[in-house]
Amino acid sequence: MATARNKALRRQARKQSTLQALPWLAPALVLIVGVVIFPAGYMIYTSFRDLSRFGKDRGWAGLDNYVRVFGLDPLSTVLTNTVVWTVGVVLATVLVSLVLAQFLNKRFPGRKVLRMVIIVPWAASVVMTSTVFVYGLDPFYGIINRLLVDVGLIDEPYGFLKNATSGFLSAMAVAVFVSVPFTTFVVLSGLQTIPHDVLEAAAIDGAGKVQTYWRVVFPMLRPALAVAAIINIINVFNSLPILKTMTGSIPGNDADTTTTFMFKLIQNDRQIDTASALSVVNFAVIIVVIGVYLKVVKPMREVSA
Amino acid sequence: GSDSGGGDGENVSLELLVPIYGDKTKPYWEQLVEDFEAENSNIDVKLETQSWDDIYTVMTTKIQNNKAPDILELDAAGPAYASDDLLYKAEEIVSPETYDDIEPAFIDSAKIDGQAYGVPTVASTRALFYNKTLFQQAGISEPPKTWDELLEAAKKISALGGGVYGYGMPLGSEEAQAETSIWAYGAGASWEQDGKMTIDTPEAREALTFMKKMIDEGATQPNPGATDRTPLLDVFIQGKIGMIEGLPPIVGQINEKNPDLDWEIAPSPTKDGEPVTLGVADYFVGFDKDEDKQESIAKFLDFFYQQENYVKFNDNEGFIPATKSGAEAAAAKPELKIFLESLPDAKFYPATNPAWGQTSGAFKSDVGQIETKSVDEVIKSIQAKADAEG
Amino acid sequence: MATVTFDGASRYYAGTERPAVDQLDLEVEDGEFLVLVGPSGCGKSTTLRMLAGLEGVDEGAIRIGEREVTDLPPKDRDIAMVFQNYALYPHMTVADNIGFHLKIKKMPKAERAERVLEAAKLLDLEPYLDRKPAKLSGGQRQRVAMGRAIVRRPQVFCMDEPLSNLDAKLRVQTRTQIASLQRRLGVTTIYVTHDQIEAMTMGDRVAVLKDGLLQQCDTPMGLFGKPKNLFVAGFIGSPAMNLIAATVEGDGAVIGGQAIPLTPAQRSALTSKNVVVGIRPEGWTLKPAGEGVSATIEVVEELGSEQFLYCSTSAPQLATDETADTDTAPPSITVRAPGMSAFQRGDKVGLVPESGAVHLFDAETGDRLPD
Amino acid sequence: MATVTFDGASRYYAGTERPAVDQLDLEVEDGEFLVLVGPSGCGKSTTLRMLAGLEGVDEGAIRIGEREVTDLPPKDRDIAMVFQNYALYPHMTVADNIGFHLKIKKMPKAERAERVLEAAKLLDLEPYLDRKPAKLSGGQRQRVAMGRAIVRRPQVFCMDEPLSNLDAKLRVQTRTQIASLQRRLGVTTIYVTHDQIEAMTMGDRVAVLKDGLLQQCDTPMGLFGKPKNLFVAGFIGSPAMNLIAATVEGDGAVIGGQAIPLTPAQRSALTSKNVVVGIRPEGWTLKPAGEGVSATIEVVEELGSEQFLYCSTSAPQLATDETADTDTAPPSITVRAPGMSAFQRGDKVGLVPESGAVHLFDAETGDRLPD
Amino acid sequence: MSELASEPSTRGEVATKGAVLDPPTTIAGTGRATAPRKRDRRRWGLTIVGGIVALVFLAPYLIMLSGAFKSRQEILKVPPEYLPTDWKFDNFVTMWGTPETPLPHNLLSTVVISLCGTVLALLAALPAAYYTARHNFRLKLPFMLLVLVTQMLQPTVLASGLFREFVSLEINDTWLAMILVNAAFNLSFAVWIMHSFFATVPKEIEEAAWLDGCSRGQSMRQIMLPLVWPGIVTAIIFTFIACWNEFAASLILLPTDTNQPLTVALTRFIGQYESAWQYVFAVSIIGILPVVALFAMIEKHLVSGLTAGGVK
Ligand SMILES: Nc1ncnc2c1ncn2[C@@H]1O[C@H](COP(=O)(O)OP(=O)(O)OP(=O)(O)O)[C@@H](O)[C@H]1O
Ligand SMILES: Nc1ncnc2c1ncn2[C@@H]1O[C@H](COP(=O)(O)OP(=O)(O)OP(=O)(O)O)[C@@H](O)[C@H]1O
Ligand SMILES: [Mg+2]
Ligand SMILES: [Mg+2]
Repeated sequence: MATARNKALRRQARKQSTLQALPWLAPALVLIVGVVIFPAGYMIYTSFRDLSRFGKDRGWAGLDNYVRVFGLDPLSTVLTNTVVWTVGVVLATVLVSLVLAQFLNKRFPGRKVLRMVIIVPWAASVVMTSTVFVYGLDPFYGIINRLLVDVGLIDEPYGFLKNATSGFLSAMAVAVFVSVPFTTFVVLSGLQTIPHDVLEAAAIDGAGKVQTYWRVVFPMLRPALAVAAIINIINVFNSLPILKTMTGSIPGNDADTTTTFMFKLIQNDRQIDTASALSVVNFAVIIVVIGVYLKVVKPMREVSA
Repeated sequence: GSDSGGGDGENVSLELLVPIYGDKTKPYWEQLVEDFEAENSNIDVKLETQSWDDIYTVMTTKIQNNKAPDILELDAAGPAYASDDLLYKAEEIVSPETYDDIEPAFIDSAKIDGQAYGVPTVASTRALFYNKTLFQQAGISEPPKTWDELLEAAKKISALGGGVYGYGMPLGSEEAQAETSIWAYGAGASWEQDGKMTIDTPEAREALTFMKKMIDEGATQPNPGATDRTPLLDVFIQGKIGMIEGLPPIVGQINEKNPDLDWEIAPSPTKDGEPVTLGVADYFVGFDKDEDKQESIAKFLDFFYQQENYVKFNDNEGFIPATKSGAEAAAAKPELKIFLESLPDAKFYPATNPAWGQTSGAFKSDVGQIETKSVDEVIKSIQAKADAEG
Repeated sequence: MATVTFDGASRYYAGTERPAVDQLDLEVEDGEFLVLVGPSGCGKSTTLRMLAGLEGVDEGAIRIGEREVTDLPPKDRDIAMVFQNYALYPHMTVADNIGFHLKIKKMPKAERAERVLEAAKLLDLEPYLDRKPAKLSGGQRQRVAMGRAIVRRPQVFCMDEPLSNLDAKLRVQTRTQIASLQRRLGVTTIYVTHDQIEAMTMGDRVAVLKDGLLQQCDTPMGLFGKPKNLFVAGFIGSPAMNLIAATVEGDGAVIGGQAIPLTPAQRSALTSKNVVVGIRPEGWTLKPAGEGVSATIEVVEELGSEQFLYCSTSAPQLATDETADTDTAPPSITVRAPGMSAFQRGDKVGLVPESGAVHLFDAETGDRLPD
Repeated sequence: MATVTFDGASRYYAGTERPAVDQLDLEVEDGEFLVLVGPSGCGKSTTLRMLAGLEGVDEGAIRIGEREVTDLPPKDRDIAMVFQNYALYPHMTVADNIGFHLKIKKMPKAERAERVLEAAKLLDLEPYLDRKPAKLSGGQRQRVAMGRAIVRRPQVFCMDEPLSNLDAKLRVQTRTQIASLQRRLGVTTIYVTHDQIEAMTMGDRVAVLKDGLLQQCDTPMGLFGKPKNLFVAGFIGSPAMNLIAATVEGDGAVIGGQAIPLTPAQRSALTSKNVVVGIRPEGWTLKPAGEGVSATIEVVEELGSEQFLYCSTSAPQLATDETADTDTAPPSITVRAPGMSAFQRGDKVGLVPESGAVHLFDAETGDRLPD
Repeated sequence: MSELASEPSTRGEVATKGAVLDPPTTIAGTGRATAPRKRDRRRWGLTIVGGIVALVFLAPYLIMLSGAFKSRQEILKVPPEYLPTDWKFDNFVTMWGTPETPLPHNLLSTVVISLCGTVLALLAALPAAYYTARHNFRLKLPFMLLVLVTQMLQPTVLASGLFREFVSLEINDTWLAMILVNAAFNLSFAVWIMHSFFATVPKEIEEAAWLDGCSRGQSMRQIMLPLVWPGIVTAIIFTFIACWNEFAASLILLPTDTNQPLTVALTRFIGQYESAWQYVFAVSIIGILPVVALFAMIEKHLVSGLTAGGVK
């Protein structure tokens, strides 16, 4: 009887609090619904329309666009690339950031300056950063290429961005390069919220640096890290500028992710409607990816709860 | 909206969207608009400029949302909007005098079913730029006229070593269709027949095969498949490339960036020396949005085509004028000589075919693959994309 | 296991002028149970933290056994500590909190679980093993902190008020268990407490700290029976010893008309005519009014098992620093009476110090006069 | 100021089966000082938090004065609370912590500073007013938490073990000050403590909680003298009452060969032949061996002012839950003796219950038998 | 450097304020002359490592910087020079007057849009982040996911729909439009970041504030905000940078050149056959500087063991 009473009470309490939540969530909801939901709906709508090459709406298309998307030859290559791209970049970013944040959290002369330096790749627009890399990696007038030759790492300038494999890898490196600052700072500020006394307790319990890190610091960093990872997954998955500038001139789709592929569908193939369908598919894929991630990592589970 | 439109006293607003050729483009249009508005107080011209990179994206959005500009300058993709019934006819947006002044060849190049929809603004043809210093070093006396001569000369220059390459072949996505067309036209190919895109033809195969041979035999710069045109031209300007297909504005660039370069222009080499080259023109089109702005549009375009304004525009951008009067003025300039001469032999893209856009895209994204794949495979995939439903 | 030696160890916190622990010299025997007491803020926790390596030693040295540990990191000192503020791992369950050290030491899982369960049983924590600390009550959290220490077999136990949030019953029970565990393992233990009973019953010796300075370190009975100075006298024992100002007249010190004889040794040790007479609440015999120091009962505090009478007399207690500010009546004398006695507010009684229950201190220096 | 009424108030925490507070009915008079005691985890803090509005009330209602506050947000209840874990504002100085409420209430700065200083003096916190909590000792932090409450003039004070980390002397002093402050302001107060002395001396009434259920709420003496059931009997008083299982034979209950007479009312209230006899440590008279229950002293705990003798007898105490698991000898009987007595381990004595010191309980239900 | 100078005065503080993983060990404050010196040497070692890290992160921007000072002739020289032979300092001057784009307007545009967008995003995100961190309600997870989902959409793809929407609302081609877009696009990250920080503040501290008579708003302002400041600063920087560099939507929604932000203005330097790289680089540098300056201003708030000593 007690449990039945209990349940009924709890249900009632919960319903109440959802209503109570509304005023707190309202501003965010208004913005989201007002600015994102409409165009998103429009994107989905477009994916069911038949558009001319120039964008003129010629009526209902049913599932034609989707059929076409799944009939695209390079789709499997592109999907594989997308997975490699997202997983590779995010993992590398997180790893580098963890190390870097740890380093930046130490006290040493010049730390403040270093922190400011590290923010630069974040502050610079991604397009510009990749443009500089394109410029620097050019086999003819690229300064990075010259530097590599001058220090003897390579014998002659190499066309890093001239073939799919090395171009894709270079783009991944740049993607890591531009994602690291943000991730580092999230981790860094996460580190600040870890109570010092718990670290003392770990020291007393005989944990060395490494053990303290993995067993105490890291788990307590998890909420911050999980958020940083989510943001990175989404950003990296959706990242257009890096690949567009760096591998855009490489023929074929060997260096394309779904995002750049979609872009090429619009730009080169003038298939606006197919591209819309692809972007809906793209959206579905990222939702699945994030869903899996949430399921596995459970970032909403707070440390102390 | 007003019904009578354009008439004096009625206020009309015109949206003008133009791409940026170089650093003089925007100031030119701003000045022109100002001058025009001073003369036509009732017409308000809203100028929007976009980079060539972005203008297609912007246009797509505008069309999708029925917000096309009133006047648009674009490459041959401009007149193609007519296939969606969006445009005024060419003779509706300029006065008859202006229309008559335009080289018929250019007008013809953008006709759909015999009807012109775009008024050409500038034109260009391609010609072979070559580095005389490198030619000397490699012991070449004459610029090549045929493919075989080209191959031989290029190989000689490449053999000089030291980061110097014989022929610059940009097959990266920036403008692969241009380089391919020059070669294919040089073998007598044609991209369109009876409204259908014809990519997979024996002539085109021959051209692609020879291009591949150039690559394979080291006559070109490395990785032509992923090399874009603009950066490669810069390399030529820096004296590291023996020969490259270029167009009129390059002349000005060379003078500005590396005046010391010892260079010369020759007609594009072809398979067996027949003179033919690629011609390209950009166009003004007017969008028919049932708003009766036609008269105002015509007023503006007429103003643009006034000799003084028009010549200045061409001088700025370094192109060949598309009007008869303009051509006369241009003939005075020696650096345009070769281009003007090749004009009669110029062959244009089949740009008004609705499928050209995607075909050109297919060239951009696929043709560079001849570096690694077989010509057969590449050409078939391009043909397939060209045939895709729009 | 090991002795612990503080050798003139001092600790300055940033931004404070006085050291929190001032040249502490203290030797704790191997296997000894040392209780550390002192007023709030006197440096008890700091002392433990210095020993554990959590605070730097600004001066002097600390040794565990033969080994100088002054600059050793905490993890190499093999000290188990119960933190005053618990410092639980918020992301771990109770079981993981308790078993963390064993995990670090790579103890096999089964054995670990067993040890954790054992500790949890000892502390009544079994039902909570799977909870995270945030879902525990205050006392339960404290017990987890305790459990984290007692699963270990360290060289030294440091316990900082480990039972302060437990109810009396559980506290007695846990106190007994800690004592027996400590005796069984023979681990040198330093134990901070504010509980007089704990201090008196658990420790082999008790060290009294004040303002970072060690006042006295002795067996509980030594401390209780022969406090070395006024501070220790007033601090040890609850309710506190009555400290009554007196002047020396002839051979004795006079309080409320009653003379308390002084020995020649005491007299010669005096630096002035002023002495302080200390008598604990249980050091008085209650007589009918007229005998001894005449007193009026002001407050009766009934604890059931005993009563405390707060009496106003003509020989009021020494005003201590803390009460000096409040403009209330001079502090009354506390007298213990049997529980449920019939004393009432306003009753007049006579107070006679029991023989042997009198402590004498020099009023100037605060030092105890020789017996 | 206001009465406080719990009207069948319950609280369930998510993920637990049993309520932490179960249908609590309790009425606190206007200006009353109610002490809440109970074993760790019994729901004391939860009760305070419900009253303060920090935990939802899943069932029942809470009223302050005439006003139902069950759904009122905390800030509108005008309650000052000392949190068990202090909950200081880490980014504010001690002065700001203490004065925060006054600031919120827009009290002029000068007046605020004065009130803060007053509270700080009361709590010996003056030297620390400019420090942040992180730089304070445990006891100092607790005093800040206390200070935050006592600067206020609220309708209700809720204090959750506010003195647990203070030394005995300061605790007595603060306890007295709280009591006098409370009396002066007449603020209804609910006070959680684990300290028996605090419970017995401070409260007008004491409420005993166990597993979320109210066991008894009475004056300290009522609770001590007439515990309503075995739990209360064992919980109140330290050391705890000796609870000895006995069987009814004839008119009396027999322990260790000694018969304790039962009244007819008691006999008729019995549900079985088994009773429990409760005698507090101070309820025994120590006689030479031979008289009364014969006992052997196992442990002597000397507190200076008194002694506790743990004696093994033929009438061992009831094994309580906590000790049931440990396979030690059956729990011994605790007897109080005067401090510094000469008892030694191994001495044989006789224990005779004092008249009037015997409590009788039904062994089945645990309820007290009528007197 | 100034950090180092202030070091000796902070006696034992090093121990409590040290890095998270620095062993909270025997860092003596006074007395022992040797210890600090040993430590100093180690810290200078870190500085060297830091220098290398800094170089790696700066490398592309050094290229950019060097390029920004090069002349038109030199910037595409083959082979390239590391540094300009002819330093064109006036690139930074002339670019403001370049005919291609009204840079002062664009800079203003970027500043206004970024500032307002950041403020708006934060204002909307704060209550949501706070509430979701503190309360459990049935629609919490769905809400958090909805917020996240909005971020999974490509701005490029959404631009078209936004264009349609804003045209019909008649706020197309206004700063307001871009402020709304930026706020909405960055809202979710701000919510998620701040949510994770709010969750780390012990709830009792806030409860104490309520009992002290704070309304929710007051306790938010006076207690919560100071305590989660590092998280808020992270969110501010993140949002601000994202707004600052937004391109895809601005391109479509802001056709008028004086309304456009720097990112779009930059494309004006990219012509059909040649680009003014020296200007592109110079403008990019100008674009980076304010962000770095902003960061320098609020960086110190990222570091602070704020919640220490609050609860036991
Ligand atoms: N947030 C929570 N979630 C689930 N259970 C809880 C939570 N907080 C407390 N409890 C449980 O509720 C019970 C009552 O807790 P409460 O804090 O009221 O105990 P208490 O009487 O104050 O104990 P103590 O004296 O140890 O502080 C305990 O068993 C505890 O484990
Ligand atoms: N981090 C710190 N910075 C500055 N002073 C401190 C710091 N920690 C403690 N102190 C001060 O040092 C003195 C000793 O503190 P300590 O914690 O050792 O006291 P304690 O004896 O444990 O007191 P309590 O019984 O109240 O816990 C106190 O006056 C305290 O204010
Ligand atoms: Mg302490
Ligand atoms: Mg509690």
